[in-house]
Amino acid sequence: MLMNEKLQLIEENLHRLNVKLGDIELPNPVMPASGCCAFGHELNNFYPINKLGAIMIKSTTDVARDGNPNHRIYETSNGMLNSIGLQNPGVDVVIDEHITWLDSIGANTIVNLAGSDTESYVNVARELEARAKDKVTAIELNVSCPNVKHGGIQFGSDPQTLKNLVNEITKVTTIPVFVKLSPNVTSIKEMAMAVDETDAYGITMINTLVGMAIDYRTGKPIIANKIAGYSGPAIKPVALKQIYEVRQVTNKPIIGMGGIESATDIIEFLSVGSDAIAIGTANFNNPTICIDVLVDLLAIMDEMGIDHIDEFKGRAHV
Amino acid sequence: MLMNEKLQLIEENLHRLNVKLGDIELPNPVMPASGCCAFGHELNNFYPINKLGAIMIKSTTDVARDGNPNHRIYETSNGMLNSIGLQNPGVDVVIDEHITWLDSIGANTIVNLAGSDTESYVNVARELEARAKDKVTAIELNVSCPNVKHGGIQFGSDPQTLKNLVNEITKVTTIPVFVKLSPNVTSIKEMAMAVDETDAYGITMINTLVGMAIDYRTGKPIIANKIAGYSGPAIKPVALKQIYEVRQVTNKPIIGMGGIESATDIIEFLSVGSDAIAIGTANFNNPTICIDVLVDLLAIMDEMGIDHIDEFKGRAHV
Amino acid sequence: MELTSLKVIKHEKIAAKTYELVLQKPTHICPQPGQFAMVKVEGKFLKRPLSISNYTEDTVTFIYKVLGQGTKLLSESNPLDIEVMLPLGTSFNLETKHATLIAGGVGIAPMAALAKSLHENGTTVDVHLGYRTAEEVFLAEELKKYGTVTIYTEDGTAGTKGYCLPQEINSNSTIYSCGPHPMLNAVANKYPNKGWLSTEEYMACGFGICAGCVIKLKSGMKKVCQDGPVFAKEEFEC
Amino acid sequence: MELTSLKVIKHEKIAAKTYELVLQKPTHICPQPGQFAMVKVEGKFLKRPLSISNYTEDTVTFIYKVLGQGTKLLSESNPLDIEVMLPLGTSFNLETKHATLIAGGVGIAPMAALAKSLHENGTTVDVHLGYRTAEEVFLAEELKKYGTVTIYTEDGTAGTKGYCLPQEINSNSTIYSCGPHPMLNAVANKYPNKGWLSTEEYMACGFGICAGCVIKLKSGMKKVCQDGPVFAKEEFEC
Ligand SMILES: Cc1cc2nc3c(=O)[nH]c(=O)nc-3n(C[C@H](O)[C@H](O)[C@H](O)COP(=O)(O)OP(=O)(O)OC[C@H]3O[C@@H](n4cnc5c(N)ncnc54)[C@H](O)[C@@H]3O)c2cc1C
Ligand SMILES: Cc1cc2nc3c(=O)[nH]c(=O)nc-3n(C[C@H](O)[C@H](O)[C@H](O)COP(=O)(O)OP(=O)(O)OC[C@H]3O[C@@H](n4cnc5c(N)ncnc54)[C@H](O)[C@@H]3O)c2cc1C
Ligand SMILES: Cc1cc2nc3c(=O)[nH]c(=O)nc-3n(C[C@H](O)[C@H](O)[C@H](O)COP(=O)(O)O)c2cc1C
Ligand SMILES: Cc1cc2nc3c(=O)[nH]c(=O)nc-3n(C[C@H](O)[C@H](O)[C@H](O)COP(=O)(O)O)c2cc1C
Ligand code: FES
Ligand code: FES
Repeated sequence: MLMNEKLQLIEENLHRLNVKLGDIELPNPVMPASGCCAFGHELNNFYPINKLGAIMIKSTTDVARDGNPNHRIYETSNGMLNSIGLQNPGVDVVIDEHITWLDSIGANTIVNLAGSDTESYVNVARELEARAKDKVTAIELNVSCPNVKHGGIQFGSDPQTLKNLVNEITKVTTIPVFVKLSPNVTSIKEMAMAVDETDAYGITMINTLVGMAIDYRTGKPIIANKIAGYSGPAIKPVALKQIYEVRQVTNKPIIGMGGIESATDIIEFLSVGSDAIAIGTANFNNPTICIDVLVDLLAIMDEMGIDHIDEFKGRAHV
Repeated sequence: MLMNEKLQLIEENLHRLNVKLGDIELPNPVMPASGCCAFGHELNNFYPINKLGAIMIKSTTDVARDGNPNHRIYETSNGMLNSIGLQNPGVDVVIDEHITWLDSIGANTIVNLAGSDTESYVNVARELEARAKDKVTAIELNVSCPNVKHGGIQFGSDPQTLKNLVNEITKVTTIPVFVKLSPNVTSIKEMAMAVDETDAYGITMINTLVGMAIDYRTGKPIIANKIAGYSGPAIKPVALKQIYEVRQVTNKPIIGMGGIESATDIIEFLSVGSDAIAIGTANFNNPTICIDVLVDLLAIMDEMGIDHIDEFKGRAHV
Repeated sequence: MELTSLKVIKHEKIAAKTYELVLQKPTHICPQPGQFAMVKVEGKFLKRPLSISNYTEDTVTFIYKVLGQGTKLLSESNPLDIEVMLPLGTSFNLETKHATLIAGGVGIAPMAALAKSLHENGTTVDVHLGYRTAEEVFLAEELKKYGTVTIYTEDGTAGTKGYCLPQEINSNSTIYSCGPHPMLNAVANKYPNKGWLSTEEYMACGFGICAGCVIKLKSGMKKVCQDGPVFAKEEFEC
Repeated sequence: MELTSLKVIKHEKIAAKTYELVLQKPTHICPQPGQFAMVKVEGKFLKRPLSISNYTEDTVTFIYKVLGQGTKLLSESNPLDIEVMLPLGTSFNLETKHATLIAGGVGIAPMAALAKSLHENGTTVDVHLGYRTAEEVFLAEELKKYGTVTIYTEDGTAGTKGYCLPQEINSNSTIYSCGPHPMLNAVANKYPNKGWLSTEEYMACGFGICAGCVIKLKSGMKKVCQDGPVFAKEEFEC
């Protein structure tokens, strides 16, 4: 099936795929996950990214970051490790070069926001509010990026710290804020309940697990940062379980992710309580995965006699 | 290579494979993990299990347990989910029928001990102390079995609770106690430090991650218990990372496990700080895996010019 | 019981969604009717349990239906060798003068070796086979060599319309049944006869070490792979 | 740049641990010397980056060395089709009258298309090839068609003993180099000439979306898959 045929099929079935996250309306539930689509330019060479539900761009910080030394990535059995280290050109460049372009082509942009202290987070939010609020669909607060030394993880691993950070952000921006939960906690429910008590608009989950790879010959870690984020199909069972639990404690919209590779994966994520889904690692092996799974999803819906994807939502809980 | 040839090769190279866990001496570093070898009778049909480093028998509770309804297991990409629910005949039968037999054939037996409250744990330890202390190499305290409703997990997820439990156990038995850590915590280091402050003899890790599988057609969880333990190659990166971190905070012996399938996996686990290793899920696909990896390990040692496995230990930390 | 890689002699479709897989086996491996094997499917983590449908001195035959990903992968592949662990589990007790075989769907597979063996022992054999629809019919012709064969289809496209539950059974006939759980329960409770039922459960190891396949029967928790798959009929009666 | 499944025309060993893989390609895919592809290896999660060693109107050739699990798997398999993403990355700038090619190990692979193209442009080509040992020598004969070829081996079993670093180079010759990082750094700093170096890094996507392949060069952090693999020589000078 040619790409334009795929796009047309999706176009004709948007009434079966459209998603409402509170007041936010998306044409379909699929978006590439942050850090797995850069700022969209590359994927746009394969298909028009304004056809996506949305695009979650790379974590953006107040000032430019070089990120970590290499090796930054490594393969595992059915997944991968990464320790990129939040490399990004800083919020100003992101707005001028990327968000402006994404807006001009009509893409729904979700800006992933990262920092190493509350202030640096707030700076980015302020900047977005001041210069890009009409160009941005939502903010995704990365409180869990596990691969930055002295940073990230602690915000997402203590309920009170998390709550404080979210409150500081929602104070300075009118852009809907989604909090991206880290799976590497004792109780994901506690974290979700903390977010539920804030003005956060919704939740995205899960970020990467944390793992390590060793070169058996030298006995040394392969990733320069030693410890890295673990993603891909291998983490899917963990993602499904945590979204299932979080859905039990909040009614806020959830954008689910973690190892999604296929249309049946999407149905599983909707079943445990996701309202929309994101695809990360799978983009690396197939640049058109986000379009391909929508085509497959429609085929399965026809076969199962499902009119609208909403019929899949939350079935694991009834 | 025939089994008896494999066994002979191992026999001739025990001086390169032998392990000292404090005062506990094992002929080699490989043992089948708890719940993945029942009580040893089945594996003993494939090879003499007294040739193993040791055998970690199924979790034992004070009274017999039926365990969970089915489905109890399901496949994932490169791993599996299980929710057996600590099915076991109770400590008395375990001693009379299994430990006694294991002792009679000269196997090094590590008894995995489980319970739902401190008392039920202590009862098993008392019983073992009273009736089997000379027949048991060590106790493995399962404080983390994530697949038993209202039980298991909380002991291993709070440092103080964990410490209290361990102290109660070490009070009533002279058998060396290994504490089996759960990976499903915010800080594995905190848990290891808590154990380090007790009279526990050592640490075994990791127990299963927690995951879920959904039937996309019905949208319902496939495992009867809904939530299940996640094991196999998919969890290896997490195990390596957590053992690496725990080795930084304790000098107690560590028996490492989590997705081990090959001799190179064993070398990786030794490199991050394990003193011996256990193989769980891989026994299901290959009943002789514990012997096969020893043969492969010797071949790699020859190729690398390694005299003794101790040379692999802790290389990731230097 | 051993884990070994066997040469594929034949692998072909024999009915709708249904495939026959014949492997060459060493003569020292001697299965009994009702036993099963764990069959490796390349690309899948766990092996798949499949009944040994039939066997000769140097072959073993499986008949499988495409149900999910693993059986689909297997049906689409043409491996030269397949890793299998076999023979596993309990077998049917053959001591009886008169046998009534009641099998449905893929539960029909093990009836081949069973009917043959009973027939060789001089037992009178009546076979009742249930299918969803006509194009899924398999083994029916071959089984006529060993006794009477009655076919049932849910949609009536072949034989008697309805479920595979004969009206009455010779009171001193021994029942041998294999099929989905609801069918086994129906068989267990509809007829007073003694008999042997073969059941299914998800399996990780197939030889007793994981406790994944345990089901609750009258006499307690049983491992389908080790205490079963063939159990005495009473175990299912309520 | 596209992801496509190409027919395998040839897949054979051409030197110790070294294999040649020739795929049939549609004519609309037009690689340039120095570009690479991401090659799928069945059973491995990520694709493997391999330089396009050579190409014709309707074929593309890779030469790979067995290094780890993926290349081992590939060398042991005989697929009919292979999924590849290509062409990827930057190519060598061919504008020069005199070219000195310095390549080591698998870095020699892309020299085939490069030498050919330079030769066709009327450029004078001197090729210096470094191998570990004689039995790993490949492409040397073919490259003689395009210019002078000097061989180096670390153990002296063929050509000059030692590393592949020519004593001196014609001052107005452009350097083209591909090989391990240490070699590139040596080349970058030993000769004053301008030139183009092709480098390596672990890759997940191969087309710029993961930032996994980024290395620090003089002008900053660069994606090897997108800003490279071919960079201007100054970028490596210190
Ligand atoms: C003792 C025994 C004998 C069997 N004999 C036959 C036979 O002769 N012919 C035949 O076609 N089928 C037989 N089955 C059923 C067969 O094992 C399943 O159809 C098969 O495992 C489905 O695998 P899948 O990958 O296609 O399905 P998936 O749903 O993709 O499999 C996912 C997981 O669930 C397990 N699973 C799914 N359904 C079943 C099931 N019904 N029983 C056991 N495990 C299941 C799979 O083994 C796998 O581990 C038998 C099962 C058992 C326990
Ligand atoms: C742009 C580019 C062009 C290349 N061209 C060639 C070529 O023409 N011929 C050739 O033989 N090799 C080439 N390489 C190197 C080749 O990619 C590696 O040898 C190969 O990926 C090793 O895979 P493996 O599975 O055998 O090793 P493993 O160590 O098992 O691989 C594990 C992971 O590490 C990655 N990896 C390991 N070593 C390297 C490496 N040196 N470079 C990049 N990734 C690595 C693998 O891709 C994989 O993701 C090239 C690399 C790059 C970046
Ligand atoms: C290479 C790579 C880079 C990533 N970078 C980010 C990031 O910058 N910010 C973030 O919040 N998540 C980041 N992630 C996490 C993904 O957005 C996603 O949450 C995770 O990978 C799970 O989804 P997946 O299994 O589909 O990849 C990154 C993941 C990968 C693989
Ligand atoms: C089927 C199954 C049953 C298990 N039962 C137990 C148990 O009873 N007690 C326990 O401490 N761990 C149990 N485990 C966990 C294993 O001992 C081991 O810690 C874990 O599976 C990781 O190792 P692996 O990836 O090699 O299987 C079980 C694992 C599996 C797969
Ligand atoms: S399948 Fe493992 S015990 Fe039955
Ligand atoms: S490999 Fe993904 S950006 Fe280069």
